Order: sequence, then structure tokens, then C-alpha cells
Amino acid sequence: MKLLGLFNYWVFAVLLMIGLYALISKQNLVKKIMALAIFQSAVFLFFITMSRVDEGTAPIIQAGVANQIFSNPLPQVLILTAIVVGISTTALGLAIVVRLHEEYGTVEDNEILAMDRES
Amino acid sequence: MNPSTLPLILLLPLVGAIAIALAGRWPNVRETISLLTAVTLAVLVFSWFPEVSEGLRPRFVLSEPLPGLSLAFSLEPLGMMFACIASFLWIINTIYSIGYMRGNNEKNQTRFYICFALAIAAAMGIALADNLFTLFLFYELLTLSTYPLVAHKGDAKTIASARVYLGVLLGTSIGLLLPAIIWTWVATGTTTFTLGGIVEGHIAGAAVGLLLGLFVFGIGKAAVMPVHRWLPAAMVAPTPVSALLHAVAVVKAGVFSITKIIIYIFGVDFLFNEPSAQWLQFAAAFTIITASIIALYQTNLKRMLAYSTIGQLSYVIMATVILKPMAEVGAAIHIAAHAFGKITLFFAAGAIYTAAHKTELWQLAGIGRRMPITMAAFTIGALSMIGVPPTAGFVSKWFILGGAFQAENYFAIFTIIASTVLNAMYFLPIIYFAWLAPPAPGVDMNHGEAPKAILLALAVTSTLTIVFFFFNQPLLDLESQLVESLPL
Amino acid sequence: MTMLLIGVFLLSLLVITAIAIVRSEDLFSAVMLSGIFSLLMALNFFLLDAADVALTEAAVGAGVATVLLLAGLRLIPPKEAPGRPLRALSVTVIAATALLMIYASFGQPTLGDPLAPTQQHIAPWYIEKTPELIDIPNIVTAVLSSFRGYDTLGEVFVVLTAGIGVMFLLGGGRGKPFSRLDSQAEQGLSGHLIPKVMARLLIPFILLFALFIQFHGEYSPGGGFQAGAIFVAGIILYSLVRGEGLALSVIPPRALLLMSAGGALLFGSVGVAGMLMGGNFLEYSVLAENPVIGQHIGIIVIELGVGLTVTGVLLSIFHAFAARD
Amino acid sequence: MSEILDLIAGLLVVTGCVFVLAGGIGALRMPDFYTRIHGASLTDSLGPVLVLGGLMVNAGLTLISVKLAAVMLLLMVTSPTATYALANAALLAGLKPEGVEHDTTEPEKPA
Amino acid sequence: MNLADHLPALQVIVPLMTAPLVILLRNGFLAWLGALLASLASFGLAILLTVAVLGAGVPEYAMGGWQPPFGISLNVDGLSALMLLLVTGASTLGLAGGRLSLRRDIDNRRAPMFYGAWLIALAGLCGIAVAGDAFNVFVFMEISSLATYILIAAGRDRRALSAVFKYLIIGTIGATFYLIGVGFIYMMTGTLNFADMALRLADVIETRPIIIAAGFITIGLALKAAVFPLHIWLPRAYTYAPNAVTVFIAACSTKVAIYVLLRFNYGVFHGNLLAHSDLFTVFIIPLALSGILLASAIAIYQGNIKKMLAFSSVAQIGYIALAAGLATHAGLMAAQLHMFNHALAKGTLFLCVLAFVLTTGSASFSNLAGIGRRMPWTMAAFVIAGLSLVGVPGTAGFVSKWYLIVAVMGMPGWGVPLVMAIILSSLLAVVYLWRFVELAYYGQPPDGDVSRMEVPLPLRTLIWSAALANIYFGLVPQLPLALAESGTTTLLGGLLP
Repeated sequence: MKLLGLFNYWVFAVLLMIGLYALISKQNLVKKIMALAIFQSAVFLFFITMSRVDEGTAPIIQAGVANQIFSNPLPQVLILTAIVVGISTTALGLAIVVRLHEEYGTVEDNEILAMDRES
Repeated sequence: MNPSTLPLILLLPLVGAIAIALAGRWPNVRETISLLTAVTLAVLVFSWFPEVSEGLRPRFVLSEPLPGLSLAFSLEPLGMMFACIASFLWIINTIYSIGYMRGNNEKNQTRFYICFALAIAAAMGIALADNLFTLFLFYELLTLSTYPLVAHKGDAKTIASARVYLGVLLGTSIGLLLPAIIWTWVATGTTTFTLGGIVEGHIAGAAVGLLLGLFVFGIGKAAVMPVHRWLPAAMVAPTPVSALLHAVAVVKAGVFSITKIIIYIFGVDFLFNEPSAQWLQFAAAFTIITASIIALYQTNLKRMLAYSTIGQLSYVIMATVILKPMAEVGAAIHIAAHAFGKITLFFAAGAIYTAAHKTELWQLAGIGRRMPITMAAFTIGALSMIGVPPTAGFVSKWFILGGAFQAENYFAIFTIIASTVLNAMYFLPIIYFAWLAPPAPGVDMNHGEAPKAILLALAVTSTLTIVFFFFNQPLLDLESQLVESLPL
Repeated sequence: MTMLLIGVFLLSLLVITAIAIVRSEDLFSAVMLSGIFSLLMALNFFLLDAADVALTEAAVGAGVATVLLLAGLRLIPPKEAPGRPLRALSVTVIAATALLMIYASFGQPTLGDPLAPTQQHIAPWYIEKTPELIDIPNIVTAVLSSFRGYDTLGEVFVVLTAGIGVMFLLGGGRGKPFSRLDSQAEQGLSGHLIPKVMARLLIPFILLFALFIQFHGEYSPGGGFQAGAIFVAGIILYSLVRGEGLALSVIPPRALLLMSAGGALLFGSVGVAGMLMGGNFLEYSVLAENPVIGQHIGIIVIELGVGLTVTGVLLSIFHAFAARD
Repeated sequence: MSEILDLIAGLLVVTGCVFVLAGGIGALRMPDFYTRIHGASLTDSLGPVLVLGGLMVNAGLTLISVKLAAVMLLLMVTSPTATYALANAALLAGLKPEGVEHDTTEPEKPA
Repeated sequence: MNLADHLPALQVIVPLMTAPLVILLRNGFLAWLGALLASLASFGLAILLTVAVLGAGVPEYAMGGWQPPFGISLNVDGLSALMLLLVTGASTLGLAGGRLSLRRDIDNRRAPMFYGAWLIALAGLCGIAVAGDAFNVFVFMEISSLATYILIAAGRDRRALSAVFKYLIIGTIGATFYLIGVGFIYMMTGTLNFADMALRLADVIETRPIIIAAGFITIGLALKAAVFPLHIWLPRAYTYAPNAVTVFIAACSTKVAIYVLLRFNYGVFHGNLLAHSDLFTVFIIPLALSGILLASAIAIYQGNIKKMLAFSSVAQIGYIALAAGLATHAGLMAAQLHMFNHALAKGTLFLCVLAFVLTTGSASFSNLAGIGRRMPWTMAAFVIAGLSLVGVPGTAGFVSKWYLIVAVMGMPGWGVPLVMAIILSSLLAVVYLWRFVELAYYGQPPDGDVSRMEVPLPLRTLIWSAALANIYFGLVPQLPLALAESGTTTLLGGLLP
């Protein structure tokens, strides 16, 4: 039971590592951006897991229902912000990739590096 | 006078430098300004002389960047003397360089005069330094301001030698001198020059020897072997610069700093009783002998003079580490005496180059008939180097030997005698050939004397070299204060 | 227990999808998979009682991000070059991180533990005080827009920055911006009857829903950001069906820019108003005699600001990608 | 009474699930693209409708069932459109159905 | 409340609120003017804050009127004031000095966007410096990072794009690591406010999540601060960014990451995690050392002045990290002083480079040969700033190096070798700077033409005032000293002697 209770954290770790691995070893820049997204959403999962309380409900007060248990609103707020940051980063990164493709004609990291070296 | 006027001594040449920069377009104005600056500076410096010889020690703190590290100036016998020599010789050197630069119509003369003024300002700063920090600051400034002078010609070979010059001086000062200063500061909590030294009671045993080593080799300008490489390298510079390096500012600043550090940081009697510090006199002796021997084998006049300088500098260090009052006086006076002698020699060399474009020794045969005045001056300088009366060299050697006998330091005595013989061996032949030998085949001999300005400078310095033999009382009085104030 | 098991099931799906994304060489399918990934993530969030986050993740991750990636893929080769073998460096880094995290996890409170420090310290205060201090049902909105309104201001500016960046990089530079508007090719699916009709049917509802999310955010999940995202989804659908040019004539770029900047300014000016009326920056309580009313005013206005900025920025980003050739 | 309603609801949901499952299998097992989307379309048209219907019966005449009705309506409108767009796109991309020798299918011309 | 109490908030919102207005402008010059004015204003605010800090101190500012730990608080101490001076000063310097070169780099239509991004970056960095809340730091870190990416991507060389993409990836990884660390701490303490954290950590010290958190935060921030092996993004980013941008970011962006590092490792962990200071020391000092030596060595072999200076930055960051890693009072003093002085020197140097490129059009050594004779004033300023970088006495650089060496001397055992390393790297600095200076004064210009071609007088005046500042703070360093002193006391909170 306790172990199942930690399962979310393990998934968080695994997702984080998948993202990191792709970030380091993938050459395609778009892939890197997707990997970045996975990497970040792992952290979202981590925070949201923290906010959960047993027998809790979403932190919205329903009129007339007394002494409810609410899950923790704070991590949810943080993650709302973090998601926005994530999409912004993705958009900007994608824009850079598009420009890179226009300048270099490729979106493979190693090829771009090679071109930089010779220029 | 009011101690707060001390910084004027530095400020004056700086202002001069700026004025020169602005007047760069009109050579006459420019050179008048440098000459004026030189004279006023000398007057200013000498005006302090009476006070200091009455035993006053004016002191002024400019700013205190870090607690315990202040930018402060003070005048004491050693510094006074150094300041006097430098500022006075600068006048002559200026006159001379005007003649030389015009005679060889060099380029970038404005830069030359600016850096010249900066160098003097730095030298003044070293002379007036009241603590190691100030000393270090101006020491570096001197190095940097002389670099453009050494690299004046600007061709590849010159640049290379200038690189050596800068590399050695900057490297040693940052790599050795700075740690030594920090060590002193961390150990004693102060860097102020104090009579009787400050390290006593804080550092002891082998550490003292190590610290001394850091200082001596850190001050590369004193050219104790093996950090002497920069001096021959700097021979690529135009002659006035060589004169500046050898007589006026640079090397003098080196030995001056070492003497000052030994007297005011270590303290003479503390060092005298510290066995681990004895290695220094052997290093000095080694430098003296080796330098003289190398000088024997030189065929280029200026290079020979350079090695002779290296030897003479170690005289001062030798004298200092004899650690006896008389020897300290000798050390101080030798700084002056060597200055007069060596500047004469370099002026002579420069005169020969300007008039006859001769640089090699073998070309000098019989030149005495063509350039009598120059060669006469040269002879006087050489005699002073050897230490023959009636020249300045004799006075200082006399005191050094006296100190050596006081200390019954026969090693020192032997070294000095030996080196004297060697000096004689490489100077006398030149004089002989110059006056008596017939010109070497294939050397054109139809040239006259050097320009007037050069001759004037020569005359002055050579006369000084003689005069100093008879009339050296004020300086002696000044420096004997050093001795009296020294705890014997 | 069942919830827990469902959670475990969904999480495992999540991991599988992630691996699939990394492995697939065709970027189009990778994009689709990442859309699925976001949906699964949203489901998980919902299971974990984070309704607002789930809504946002669905709208942004599955919606906007996918559309942006597709728009980007229009401009770059959709195939990934054959990958190289795993590098020692990456493997070591991964392994190290992995061990760290697993190691750490055993010191952590388990899922849903009501005694965890997070449930003890600050959250209870929010839950307890929100009714009396701010008096809106949705505690998340309360915290987001009032207690930590400063962070939200920052969030708005992050979005604005992204917009500025994309417009700076793609809007200018090579060729003039939105250069394909005149070309016939960009008529979208407008020739096709069924999508056209359906879109006409749906778009009003989508926009309506967006407005609902916008102004009902204090009572139910939602708020400026989600609303903005959905609104944008509506417009994007429009421009897919009726063509880029028409969509742009409906809301011209300049207007989008005005919306983006204006929203941010609106948000900020509420804060400044608080200052001028004698409170601290972003202190809504001073906006009206009754602090609670003041809070309501403040929250509504800043949510509006957020909505405006998000709509403006996301739309201009989409156009910047879609209109580039 | 309520037992009967529950029974009906259960039945509807289960049949819905069966259709979804069938659709899934179809999407995997069918020979070519068009037949596959034909299978897949089942999962998002008939299946959900039944499931939602079951839930509505379960919920009775409440606000919830109204909402569910709205969702059902949306699904019934959108998913066929999606399928249409998919097939059309495939056709535009020039994907031929299995076992068609000469091409009879013409992409719908823009009106 | 009077305006003075709002200073911490104004410091952030003045540039932040100006940005949207600037991007609405249509004219490049106006945009520049607006940005410059906003930047000047925030510089003034920073000065006011500094005065306040050195005086009565600045009271905690509760955003939205919600008291911490429930609301977000802004705290300003000596260290923050130091950072604010750096950031706003650097931005003003870059904008004022960069007018001409920016007009060349960025076409008029995109200029408003660019200057908007500049202001947002400025606001983000200020926001980090005043933030008293861990998550708020993350938000503003992202704001400044995104904006900085835009600024760098504005470089004309296409390599700017590839450089900035690398920076984006690494920067995001760093920020995410930081977020993970914050998450772990939140998990164990339930709070995000720095001060509150420091209190509540006492109950859960030495638990695994906290140690992991320390690891994640340190590595994440080290990534952003370009501490040695994690510096790969920095040189190319600095090299290919527009020159004015380099002036701005080289002076302050990495320093801000180090600032957060100090906040966490001393303000929060230190003294709670008992073994922490040792762990931190053992982790950071070897990296710092290798950074100092290797980066200086690499700098010697660069053929592009900007790249050379960038590598020298990596080395200088090594100094700061080293000093911070000592975990002693003297060490922290040295770290903060060096942040200040290095920013001063690097700002001046890159400003000179900007002037060179403005006149000659390229930053490659071959192209800059003999520049010293063509632009004597600018080159003289370059030499002064270079001396400060080396740490020659009388310049600002000497002060911090002196403190650094004294601090290192205080380390039992490590002392002498560390001093040796520092001295060695100073010598390396002499070498790589002198390579350029010599070339500039004695090299032959590519087109053999040695006619004067100075930059316009205003820019020259700016350069010279920056250069003279290097000397001034070398002789009268009381201001940075006082700030560093107060910063150190707040950081250590009396935990260390």
C-alpha cells in the first residue's frame, strides 16, 4: 500500500529521466522541444501529487456542504503558472527552430554544429 | 613644509604628461614642457631635502581602500636620496633625449615623452611609498609605463624583447612579490615600513628565508640572477630609455625596494641573527661574479653595459645583506654612485651610436681621437664602475668594504675584490683601444662629435661622477641618519 | 483504492506514451502522441482533485501546444534523422538522477497522506480564510489571483514575453509578416461543405464556453488563462476552416498586439491602483470600502487582463507560424 | 422500479463498452486505412452515445443528465466530422483503398 | 503609505509596466528612448534602495497586503541592493552606449519588440534580486531567461540562433531542476517563503528529500550561472549576441543565478543541514578551481575578442564560486565584492568591444590589429578595465582579489595551493589580455590604414566614465564593502563567526 502511495513519485522520476535522456541524446531540435515538454510535465505531476489529500475534493467550496476535506490548492496554483511557463518556452523554442531551419536548412543539432565549425 | 603637499611630487609629472599629450602637435612646446616639468620636479624634491636631513619624517595618507591597506606617502633618508637622484637625473636625461630623439629623428616622440613622465611619476611613488601596498602599486605602474618605451621601435624583434621585459617583471611581481606582501600582511597585520622591521615575532625560522626569497626574486627589477633576463632584453630600447632603466628609475627602484624592505620590513639586526636569511649574500655574490664574467664575453657595447649593471646591482644587495651600519650607508651611496657612472656610460654609448652608428666593441678602436669628449666621459664612467679614485664608485666601495670588515664577512670582501678585478678586465681594454689603437679595417672614421645637447648631458654627468668623490657630505649625513636610527 | 489503481493504470499509460514519443521517428505521430500524453496527464490531474490544472493542461497541452507544433512542422521536415546510439554521458546522467529520485522517494510522505507537512502549514490557512477574506468558492482562483497575484502577474508577462519573442523572430526577419494571406492556397477547408457547416455550428458555442470559463472562474474551475486558451481554439478552428486571411481580417495583428499589451497593462494598473489608494501593490482590498468587494473587483479585472493577454499572444503566435512560408 | 432503471442503465453502458471494444479491435485488425477509420468511427459515435445514455438513465431527470445530453450532442456532431476530415485528408494525400485496381474515388472538389 | 515604502515593488514594476507600452510603439528610436528612461529610472530606484539599506534598512514588502508566508514578500538587504545596482547599471550602460550599434543590428520595425524584451529581462532580473519567495524567484527567472533568449537571438550572425537554442535548452533544464528542488523543500516544509523555510527546515534537517533538494537546486543554478563544466552555453551566447546585449547580460545575468545560489545555500540550508557547508564546499571548490584555470587557459587561444572575454567570464565566475564555496565570512565578502567588480570590469570591456566593432565592423583579432593607434581613447579605457580584470592594485579588481586571497589563506590546509592557483590564473589573464593589447598597439591594420577613427564623443565619455569607475572603486571601495558586509551578515545570520 505504502509502495503504491509512492508510485506517482516513481512515475515522476521515470518521466523526468525519459525527458532528460531525449534532451541529451536526441539530435532533432523539435524532438528536443517535445522532450523538454515531457521533462516539465513530469514536474507538474510531482507537484500535483503533493496536493492530493485522501477523501479530499477539488478545492471549490460548495454552498451548504459542511466540513469538506479539500486537496491543497497551493501546488495547483504553482503548476497553473508552471504550465504557462512551459507552453511559452515551447512556443519560443519552436520559433527559434523555424528560424534555424531557414538559416541552416536543417534541424539536426549535429549538422548545425558542423556548419558552425566550418564557418 | 606641509606633509599634505607630498602628493604634489607625483602629481607634477602626471600633469606634465597630460600637458605633453595636449602639446603633442608642436614639438618645441612639447619638449619645453617636459624640460620645465623636470626642473620644477627636481626643485620640489630638493626643497624637502633640508627637512629630511634635519630628521623630520613627513607622512601623508591619501586614501585607505581596505582596512590596514592605505595609499600613503612618507619621506625618509633612503627614499629622499632615491627621489633626489631620479628627479635630478631626469633633467639631464630629458636634455639628452631631446638631442637623441631629434638626432635619430625617431617616430611617436609624443608617446615617448608621455610615458617618460609617467615613469618618473611612478618612480617618485616608489620613493615616497610608506607601505608595501603603495610600493607595489607604483612598482607595477613603473613596469607598465616603461613597456611602451622599451617597445618604442615597434618592429617584431623589439616587440619580442619587450614581451620578455614585461613578462619577467609582471610575472615575478604578481607571482612572488604579491604573495610575499599578502603573507606579510596576514602574518603581521600591517604593511607599513617601520624602523627595526615588522616581521620580528610574527615569522621565524626557515619561513623568514622563504619570505626574503619571495621579496628578492619578486622584485625582478633588482635583476638578481636568475630573474635578470629582462635587462639584456630591454637593450633594444633607444639609449635614453636604457639610461632611464639603468640609472634613473627602473633598476634603482628595484634595489631601492629591496634595501628598504630589508631595513624597514625585516629589520637589520633581526635578519643578522636569522641564519635562514644568509643565502641571499651567496645569491648576490653569484650574480656579481657571473654577470661580470658574462660581460667579459660580450661584443656589443650596450649588452656589456647591461651585464655590468646586473653585477653592480647585486653590489647593493650584497652591501645590504652584510647588515652592518656602514654597509647600509655604502649600499645607499652605491645606488647614487652607480647611477652617475652608469648614466655617463650609456650617454656615451648613445653618443657614439648617434654620431657614428657604432654598436660593436671592435668598431670602437681609435674612436677616441674622433670623439674625445665622449670617450673622456666614457673613461670616467668606466673608472667609476671599477671603483678607482677619484670617482664616485670608489666612495661607495670604500663604505661597503668597511662594512664587510665590520662584519668580518670575508666572503663578501673576497667577492668584491674579485669582481673589481673582473670589471677592470672588461673596461680597461675598451679604454685602451679607444684611445691608442688604430681604427679597425673597414670601419669608416670620418664622423665628428655627437650633437651639443648630448655632449652637454655627458659633460654634466661625468663631472658629477668626479665631484661626488670630493663633495658627498650632505648625502653621507642624510644616510648616516639611517644608520643612527638603526638599532645596532 | 479503486481510484489509486485507476491512477496507477493511467500513469503507466503515461510512461508508455512518453517512451513512444521519444522513439517515434515521424515527428507528426510524435506530435499526436504528445497530444495524447497531455490528455492522459490532464486525466491524472483530475483524478488528483486538481480540476483547474486538468482543464488548463487539456486546453494548453492537448490543444494549443499540439496546434503550434503542427503549425511549426509545416515549415520544417517532419522526419527525424536516424538516431545515434545511446551516449555514455547521457546514460550516466540519467542513472545518477534516477537513483537520486528513487532514493529520495522513500523519505517522502505517501500519496494523499493528510498528515504531510504540505497539508499542515499554509494550505489550511488558505482554505480557512478564503471564505471570509475573499469569499469566492474556488480557492484555487482565490490563491492564484489574490494571495499569490504577484506570481500571476509574472505568468502573464511570461506569456507576453513568449509572444514578443515569436513575433520578433518570425514576424519580421525574412520576408514580410503574414505574407501568405493573398495566396489562394490558404483557403483552408472552406471548400468542403461538412466541416464548414459544422464549424459554423460549433464556433459560437466554443466562444460562449470561453466566456463562461472566463467569468465563472470564481465559482467553478477556470479563469482567464483557460478561457483565453479556449477562445483561441475557437478562432484557430475558424482560420482552419475559413482560411488564414479571413481570420486575420476578423482580428487584425495590430489588434492582437493591443490585446496582448493591454491585458498585461490592465493587470498591472489594478496593482498600481491599489498602491494609489493607499494599499500595497496588487492589494485589492482597498479598491472598495468593503475589502471583500474590493477583492471581487480586483479578481474580475485581473482575470480579464489575463484572458486578453493570453488570447492575444496565443493567436499572434499561431498566426506567426501559420502565415509563414 | 429503481432496480429496473439501474438494470437498463447497466445494460446500456455495457453494450456501449462492447461497441467501443469492437471499434478498437476493428481499428487494429482491418486491412487498410479506410476500413480502419470505419471501425474507429464506431468507438466515438455509437459507443459513447450508449454509455452516455446509460449514465443519463442512471442520473434520472436532473441537471446532470442535461449536461450529459449536451455532451452527447457535441459528440454526435463532431466525431463524424472528424472522421470525414480524416478520410478526405487521406484521399487528398492520394492513399488508395485496398483492392481497387483503377481509381474510381475522386477527392471532393471544392464547391 | 508614502512612496518610499513602495521602493522594492517599484523597482520591479517600473520596467515591467513600461515594456507593454514600448512594444506598442512603432518607431525604433522612441522605443529605445522609452527603454532608456525606464532603465535610468530603475537605476535611480536602485540607488535609493541602496541608500535606504545602508541607512535604516528596508522593511519587508508584502505583495497584495498578504503577510508572508501566506503572501509573497519582497526583501531587500545589502546583497540584493548590490545586485540591483549591478543589473540596472549594466542595463543602462548597455542601452545608453548601445544606441548606434543596436540601430545597426536591429531593423526599425522589430526594434520595439526588442526593447520591450530588454525591459522585461531587466524587470525579471530585478524581480529575482528582491524576491523573498522561492517560487516567485522561479517565475522571474523564467521571465528574464525568455527575454534574454530573445535579446541574444537578435544577433546578426546566424550562429546566434544555434547558440541561443542551446542556451534555451540548458537554461530550462536548470530552471526545472531548481523547481524540483523547491518542490522537495515544499513537500517537507509546506512553505515557499525563504525565511519561513529556514525556520521550518530545522524540524526536518538531514531527511533525504532535503538533501536531494539541495543537490537539485545547486546543480540547477550552477547550470544557469555557467559554473565551469556546465558553462558550455555561455561563450557562444555572449559571442554572437548583439554587442550592446553582451554588455548587459555579461555584466549581470550569471551573477543573479549565483545570487540565488547564495540565498539558498546560506540563507536556507546553511546551519540547518549540519554537514551542508562541507558538502557545498567539497562540491563547488574543485569545479571552481578547474574553471578558473582551464577557462583562462582556453581564453588564451581565442581569435575573437568577444569569445576571449566570454571565456574569461567563465573563469571569473569560478572565482566567485570559489569564494562562495569557502563558506566563511571573508569568503562571502570576497564573492560579493568580486560580483560587483567583475561586472564593472566586464561591462567596460564589452563596451569598448562594442566601440571597436562599431568602427571596424568585426570582433576578430585579425581585424582589430592596430586598433590602439586608430582609437587611442577607447583602447586606453580597455587597458584600464583589463588591468582591473587582472587585479592590478589601484583598480577595483584588486580589492576583490585581495579579499579572495585573504579568505583563501584562512582555509586550513587548502590555503597555499589555492593561492597558487589564483595567482597562476591571474598570470594567465595577463597573457590573454596582453595578447590583444600588444596586437592593438603594435599590430598592422588589415588595410594598412592607421588614420584616426574614434567613436562619437558621447559614447567615448560613457566608456571613460565606466573605466574611471574601475579606478574609483579600486581606491574608494567603501560602498561595495559596506553592501557586502551587510549582505554577509544577513546571509550568515550570525551562524558563523
